[in-house]
Amino acid sequence: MSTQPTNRFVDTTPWVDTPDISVPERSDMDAPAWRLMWRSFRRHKLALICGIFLLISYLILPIAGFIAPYTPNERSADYLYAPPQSINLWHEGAFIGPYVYPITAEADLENYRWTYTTDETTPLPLRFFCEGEDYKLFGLIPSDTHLFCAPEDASLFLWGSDRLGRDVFSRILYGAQLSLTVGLIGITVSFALGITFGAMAGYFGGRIDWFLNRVIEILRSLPELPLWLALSAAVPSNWGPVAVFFVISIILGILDWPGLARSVRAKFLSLREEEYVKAAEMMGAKPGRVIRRHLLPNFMSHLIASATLSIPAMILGETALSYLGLGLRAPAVSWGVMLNDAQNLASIEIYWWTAIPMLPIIVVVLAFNFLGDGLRASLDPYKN
Amino acid sequence: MMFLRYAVYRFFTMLLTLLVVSVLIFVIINLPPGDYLSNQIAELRATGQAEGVAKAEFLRAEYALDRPLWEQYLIWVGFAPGPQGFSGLIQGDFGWSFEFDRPVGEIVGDALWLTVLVNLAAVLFVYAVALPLGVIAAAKSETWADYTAGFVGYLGLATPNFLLALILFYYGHKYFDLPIGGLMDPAFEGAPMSWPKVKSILVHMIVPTFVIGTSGAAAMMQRLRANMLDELSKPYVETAKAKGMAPARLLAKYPLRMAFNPFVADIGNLLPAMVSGSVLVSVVLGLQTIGPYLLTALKSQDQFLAGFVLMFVALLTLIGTMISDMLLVLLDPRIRYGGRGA
Amino acid sequence: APPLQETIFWAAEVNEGNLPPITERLPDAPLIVDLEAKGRSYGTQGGTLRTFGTRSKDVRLMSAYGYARLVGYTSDYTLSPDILRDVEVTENRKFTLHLRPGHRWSDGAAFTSEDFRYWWENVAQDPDITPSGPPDFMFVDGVLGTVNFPDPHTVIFEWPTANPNFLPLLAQASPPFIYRPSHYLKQFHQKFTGPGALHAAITKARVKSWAALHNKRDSMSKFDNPEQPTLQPWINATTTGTSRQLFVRNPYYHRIDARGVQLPYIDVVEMTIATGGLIAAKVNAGEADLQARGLDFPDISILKKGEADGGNYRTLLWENGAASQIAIYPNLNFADPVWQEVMRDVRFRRALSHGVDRHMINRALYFGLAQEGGMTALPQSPLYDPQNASAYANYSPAKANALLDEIGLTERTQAGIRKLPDGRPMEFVVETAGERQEVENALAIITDTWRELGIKLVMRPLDRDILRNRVYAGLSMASVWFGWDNGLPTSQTSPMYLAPTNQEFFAWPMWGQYYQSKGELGEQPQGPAPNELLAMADRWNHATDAETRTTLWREMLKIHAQEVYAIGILSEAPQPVVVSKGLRNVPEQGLWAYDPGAHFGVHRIDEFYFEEPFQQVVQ
Amino acid sequence: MTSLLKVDGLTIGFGNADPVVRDVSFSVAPGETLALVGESGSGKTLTCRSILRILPDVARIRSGRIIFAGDDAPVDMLSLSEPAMRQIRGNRISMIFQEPMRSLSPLHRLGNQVAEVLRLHRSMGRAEAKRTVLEKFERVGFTEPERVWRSYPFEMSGGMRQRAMIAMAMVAKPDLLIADEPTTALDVTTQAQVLGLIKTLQSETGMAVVLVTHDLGVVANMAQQVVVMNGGRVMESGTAAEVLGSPEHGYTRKLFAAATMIPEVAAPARAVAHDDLIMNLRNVSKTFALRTGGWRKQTTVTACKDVNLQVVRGKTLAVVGESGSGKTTCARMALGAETPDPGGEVLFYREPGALPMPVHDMSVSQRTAFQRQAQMVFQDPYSSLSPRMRIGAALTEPLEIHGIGSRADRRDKAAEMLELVGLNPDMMTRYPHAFSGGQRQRLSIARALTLDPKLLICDEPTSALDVSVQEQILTLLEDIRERAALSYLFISHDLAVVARIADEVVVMRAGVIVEQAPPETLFYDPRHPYTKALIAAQPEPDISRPIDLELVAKGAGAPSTWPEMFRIEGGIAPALQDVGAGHKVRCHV
Ligand SMILES: Nc1ncnc2c1ncn2[C@@H]1O[C@H](COP(=O)(O)OP(=O)(O)OP(=O)(O)O)[C@@H](O)[C@H]1O
Ligand SMILES: Nc1ncnc2c1ncn2[C@@H]1O[C@H](COP(=O)(O)OP(=O)(O)OP(=O)(O)O)[C@@H](O)[C@H]1O
Ligand SMILES: [Mg+2]
Ligand SMILES: [Mg+2]
Repeated sequence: MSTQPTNRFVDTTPWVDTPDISVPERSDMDAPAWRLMWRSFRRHKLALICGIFLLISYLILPIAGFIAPYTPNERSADYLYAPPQSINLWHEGAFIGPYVYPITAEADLENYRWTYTTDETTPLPLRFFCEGEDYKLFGLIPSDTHLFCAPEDASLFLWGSDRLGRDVFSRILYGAQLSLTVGLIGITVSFALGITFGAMAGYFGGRIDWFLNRVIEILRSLPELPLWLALSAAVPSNWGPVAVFFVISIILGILDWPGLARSVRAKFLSLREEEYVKAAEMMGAKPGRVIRRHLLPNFMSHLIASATLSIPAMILGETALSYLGLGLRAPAVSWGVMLNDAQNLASIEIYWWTAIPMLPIIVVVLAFNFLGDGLRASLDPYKN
Repeated sequence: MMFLRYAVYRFFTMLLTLLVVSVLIFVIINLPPGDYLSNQIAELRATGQAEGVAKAEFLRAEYALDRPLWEQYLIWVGFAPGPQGFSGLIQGDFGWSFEFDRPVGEIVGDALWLTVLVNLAAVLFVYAVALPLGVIAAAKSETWADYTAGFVGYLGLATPNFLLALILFYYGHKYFDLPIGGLMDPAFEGAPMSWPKVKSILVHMIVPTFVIGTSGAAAMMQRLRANMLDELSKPYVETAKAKGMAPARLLAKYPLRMAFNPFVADIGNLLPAMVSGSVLVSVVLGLQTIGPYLLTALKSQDQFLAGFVLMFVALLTLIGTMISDMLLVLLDPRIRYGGRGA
Repeated sequence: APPLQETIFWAAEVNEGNLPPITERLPDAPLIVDLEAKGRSYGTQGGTLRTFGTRSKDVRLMSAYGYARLVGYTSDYTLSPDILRDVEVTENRKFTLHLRPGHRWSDGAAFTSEDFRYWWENVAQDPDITPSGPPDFMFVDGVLGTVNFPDPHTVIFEWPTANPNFLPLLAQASPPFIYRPSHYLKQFHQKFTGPGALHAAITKARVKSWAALHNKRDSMSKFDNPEQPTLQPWINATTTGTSRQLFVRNPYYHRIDARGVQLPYIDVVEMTIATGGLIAAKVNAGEADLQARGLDFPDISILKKGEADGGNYRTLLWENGAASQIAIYPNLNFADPVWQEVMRDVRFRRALSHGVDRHMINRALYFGLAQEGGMTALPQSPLYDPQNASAYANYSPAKANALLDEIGLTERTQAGIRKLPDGRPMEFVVETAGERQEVENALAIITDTWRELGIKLVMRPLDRDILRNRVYAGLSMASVWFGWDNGLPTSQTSPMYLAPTNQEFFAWPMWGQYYQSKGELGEQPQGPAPNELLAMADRWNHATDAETRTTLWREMLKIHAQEVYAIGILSEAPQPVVVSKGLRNVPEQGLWAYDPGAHFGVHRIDEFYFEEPFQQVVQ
Repeated sequence: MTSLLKVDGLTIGFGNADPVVRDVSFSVAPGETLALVGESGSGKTLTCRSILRILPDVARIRSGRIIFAGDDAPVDMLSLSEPAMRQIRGNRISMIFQEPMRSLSPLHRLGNQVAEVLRLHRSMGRAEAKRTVLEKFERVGFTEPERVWRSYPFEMSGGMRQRAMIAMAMVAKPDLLIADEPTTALDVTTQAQVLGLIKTLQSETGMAVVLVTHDLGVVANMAQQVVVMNGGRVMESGTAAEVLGSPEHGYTRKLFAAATMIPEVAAPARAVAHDDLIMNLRNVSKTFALRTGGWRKQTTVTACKDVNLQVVRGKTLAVVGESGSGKTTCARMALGAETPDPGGEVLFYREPGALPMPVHDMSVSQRTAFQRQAQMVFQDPYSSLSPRMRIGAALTEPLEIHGIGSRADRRDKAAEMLELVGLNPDMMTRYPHAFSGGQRQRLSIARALTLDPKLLICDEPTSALDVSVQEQILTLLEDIRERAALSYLFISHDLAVVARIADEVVVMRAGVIVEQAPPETLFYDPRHPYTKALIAAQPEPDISRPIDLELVAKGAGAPSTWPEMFRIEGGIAPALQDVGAGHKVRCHV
């Protein structure tokens, strides 16, 4: 290095005139898109945790019966509205493994409630891999082994019991089977339709746009309420609640797409004027490809957020419908059904644990949210 | 000029659509077998009340319910003369409610503006809450502000409306002396507008606005956040930054406007969606909006009442879409509604 | 008679001369209530009673709550004259009604036999107002009764044969009003008013004919026309369309207490229409002074909690007067022939009844406070027979299974569900109005126990109106409703509701229609028992002596118990009645029933009073 | 002289990778111009951006200081608080971004965006701001400032957007102007005008300028100080006279050696035979309707009028001309991205002697075939790359669309193309925004070449490249032309480049062709006043032969002031006359 007078500076490190094109890292170049995405997704710890949590949640669904100590409609007549019981490990300073204290109910006819007294002198250890009520593993294999059960002659209500003495915890586990699955179909239908039609309207514009827009307008102007009323009278009586709900969630999906379609359309109307869309078209890309590879990725954030937002709607959609006699109902168990039962003052003020199903809903919804956000962030080119 | 032409064109399209919608609504209402009066007649016959039957038959003729469906439709809309000459929707005669035994116009009069009021309040609430929070959540993404906003939003979303209302009513009454249910103190009903009445309405609207608005607010906030995040790293934002703009102003002027595109597309539907979405909420919260009327009317096949309310919501929807289509062009000058390559 | 005291509420009006003084307002012989004799206390006038209704039509409840009837039930359910000074009954077929001279409508016009005549001649027999002719109750065995008006204070109803239903009818919660304020209604009657004036009124009311106008203005039972004079203790003082209705005391009301204070004690009743779901919350917040409507057993705990938290009310627990709190009605007119056949088999219904664990339901839903048993008369009724209540009502899956096997429903699906004769699995669909959580809970329990019988219960909540229509049309297989409204029959109560005479009994809607429409609609009842019920009801109508009637009643109840048309689960569930702490004379124990009883009617709200009415008003 | 800005030991890196800017130091004094020249991708833009602290999110300044002599005391820009920073940005230091098309908000009118600076920092009223801005617009060469004020960026040509950007940066009269390749999209006369404006401002307000440019001619004409960068490091720096006069570093020498110049031509060339055409634009015109807000009357702009262009198979037709004269529009019409007004026609000949195919009226299969054979390098490479598509995917996309090769083949081809244009194949997993301006331009070229087209339309393909890389690319293009008989429609402002590559040159002005000839002919004997002005305005990389900016900036002046023979009056232009040997001039005879 030499600095000459008048600020002259000339770099003195040896300089070779070779274009700096080093040997490419083949592995990186060959990595398929999903691997690259996964790599950047991995960096979002919260999203990763949420993803794993959700994965586990879904994996648990088929074996919910095994994990739940009770079956969903198993009633314990002696324990109505039992408050949550805690599982302890140490009794009087000594470790004796997980155990509960027995509780006994008493009708308090002064206040018209069940009051429970806990016998803190006799710890009753939980049983593991024990026999209980029958259930079906994976919905197929009959079994009666539960991961853990209440001690003999005692109860085990981790999150309390409801009006009929059913275990809230077990019901939440079983409820997840419906709440986390059936509604997804509706979302899928609505997203598929919304994106397809919205993309068509937005990308092609002109007459297709005009036509699809009229369809959207008309669909949206048409009232849903009479439809539900008609449906609630028309559904064959002997259809199971799940079947009804299944159909409804599909109908919901079919009715729900216009909103998304309009957003997609509006965004595409603007995006299609972008230069890179022109460029792709001039390379001969067909509309389907332009939409999939160029337009949709630029609207992905919105779509992911929308999908996340439909999760609570999917879980709770039935609560509104149950006012019209269309929601899920006993003996089917879902979180919505449980919350429906909790929609009274007593559940808020006295038997607060019957409103616990809100908890898993919020947790799941937040998990989906963070997962979605992680996904969004890992698709964000500027963050890579 | 182009815009004006487009507006005019769009308005006529809307009228056309409205016509189609009116046909469909009429068909849907008449889809369940029977109508209010024939149900009533059957019921009266069954219970041996011949006196009512005559009265009901009289009403049937009076309201042309004995004519073929298409004729009924024309009369209802006002394209064809009914027994009393032209008196349909376009002539401003909304028909008669059999269930309430009063003219439809009279029944929905108050309810209509209360409906619009409540839902407008909810829409304002949505915007007032979602807009700043969404922008902040994006600008400060992955900080506690973002997480808190998201959490609160999802809390509102994940609570069933009625449960939320009940909780708010109960504790709102207990700790803040908020009224339970209704949209104004019953003492003010039918009373002329006065300051105490306005105050009463405002106080009563707190919980409903919140209940109806929360889900919308959360949804909008999260979507806005996502769209904003997409825009924040775009070069034009850097340019604006290089100009030395303050962050708030910068966000509002540039990326927000870009991110707003999907919302403008749906802006028109916000109000009608809330109106029809809040029907059940209104019923359970005891709001004096058209919601409860609609439900009753539909259940009892009180067709003129149901038809009018549904047409009203449809009109809101159509006007909304029209406005949103026009706003879209104003928002993004690049947008042309023409076809490919045209 | 005690010296009369001027009503404070109206004192100013009286002083200004707008209203005559109390002495001129009361009938010559007012009805004097000896409260002490009734075990109640004397009160002071004043105060506003706040209560809630659940639908806008509930205004009509005020005519039930007020319960001023020509003859009415006393609190022990015997009939006694009320508006009437006296009734003479001759051979159960001639009824001489004696009015109280000097009795006035709430607008001060005299209440005389003219008002009966107006009803009989210008309403009941006017072809425009009642095109179908005089109402059914005026016919006995097809013969129309006669009505005479010998003097202004006497009206005579007469039939050739006995009409035992006549007086109980007048005492109903919603009675046929056989008198009308003629001076008021005449202005809407074409016979009395010129076409010009009438036409103006018609257009103003936006109706199409004078008869429609008359019908609209004449709302004795709807109670929604503030202009129409009434005899009830409170007058409607608000126009329709608002959710808060005010009712102010009737200055001409005919009852006074033994101290000369005109009843009702309470000046104003304020009924607010609120949605059912919010009433518990509102009551809990202390917004009602007297409330039972819209409250249900599950609300008790929260009400009690509110009370313990310093709420200014007490929660009384009355008994429900319906024959059954929850009853399942297998629809014998169900459109599916196979099912119909099965359900018409009494053994099937008995099996279903045996398959219900009533004790469990009682304990789970009612703290064991309700009475378990089938649907029959309640213990307070003289016709109560414990055997009827317990018939086929004990939980016995063994018996039930035996009965089902006996029918021949022995084949089962893999899941252990019995098959119908045509091979379909027995999925027993029970439709509910979806309004009461107890019903759903009870059905959840029944689902479990019926599964042991090999019957799969499918519950289907619908809307109340939809449910009704489906039942009437024979589309629903079975439904859940309350039991008979009247769980407290006496031998004088008409047993018509036990016979297939009404579609509202969800077990035989079509047979009921058949009777109601005189054979035009529905189906003729089939099988010996239903027809026997019809015959017995008919015999009761013609019986004159109490003994025959009692026997008939017992017989009919027995048939019901044996045939198990409705599977009653339990009865007499506690009904919460919330009473403001300052409100007096509300019975601690009572029966909550609409008919007979008119809810609070028989308990006479006009005798309730506020301990400190003025404090209450300020609050 | 105290320095206004002092950059000291600046090192910038992305993530954990090696730094891309290493130990860069320089300083600028008020009123002085410092030219930053160097290899494409050597970190010039990053250095500039770091001064204003608007680096990409993922970029980290690892070390160094940037001292700006504030009003009272010098401040360290890297540790300044945000509010204080805002007071400097746009106010005391402003920046012209390298890619003006992306850097303007697409939803706001230009007037609004430019005037905003004044309203922010000069707290000017609406009317005054507008007046100032319109005046500035005129200074940067807009003939219709009012129209520009109302226009949206997408309605402007590349050069016009760049000029708007320049106006935006200068309107507030900052103390320091950072100009990142401010004149790449401008024709030489307009460039002279802009450079003149900068100089004027410098002498008026003592504004200092950091000028990033590839054009050594511009450096020679503008700079007092020169910094040469390569591979993220400063190779050489010093006064312009020293560096230009006696380059010491190897890289600097190489760079200067690669500088192209308009050759001295001795004799006109022969006419190019127009018998085997590949593309023929016949009488195409294009009129755009402008977005007018609200109720105002519709206005239209004629981008080009009655243009005839013939591209001979295997030859290069170059188009030069004034910024905004309709070059891009013509190119886009040629490929069907824009429809010409009725009356015009674009024909494509697949093979010698084949029937012409009308580009705007093709069947689906014809279109696919056409799109495979005709490719375009867009003027604005950044916008033409999907921001959410990795470069690997973007490069393989054309092959994928036409179903060529297996996945691996395509990837190999993409890697090969990258190497050809001098980029590292391991950049394939990057997104477009993570490249430098010149790199993106090369990506665009690489993408266009992947399909081995027959016709390539290049819209200023080398404007963002330093001379040595430009040299490399031009060689590549020539190679391919030779090898694969590729034909070019080549739009450029750089007459030297045109002189080198073109077989025939078309000069456009105000939407019409004013002169057309083989390059030698044109440079030997320019007839049209505008052509003459252009040639005169070409700066030379020789500090001893500065051009008179003021004079050349006048260009040929307004068409109405041209000699009688060429005058365009009332929108009526004379016809294009053949003056012999394939030399056409628009003039009256
Ligand atoms: N976001 C980013 N992520 C990773 N690398 C980047 C990013 N942005 C720029 N680079 C790299 O940093 C280097 C310097 O870029 P810079 O834009 O400063 O170059 P430049 O000197 O301005 O080149 P040009 O003349 O081509 O514009 C380039 O090699 C580029 O690939
Ligand atoms: N979409 C459009 N809408 C309206 N006007 C347009 C549009 N595109 C281009 N123009 C106008 O057409 C004229 C020619 O633009 P064009 O882009 O062809 O110029 P150019 O010769 O490529 O200029 P440059 O060298 O600056 O890129 C300009 O005046 C421009 O404002
Ligand atoms: Mg650069
Ligand atoms: Mg251009």
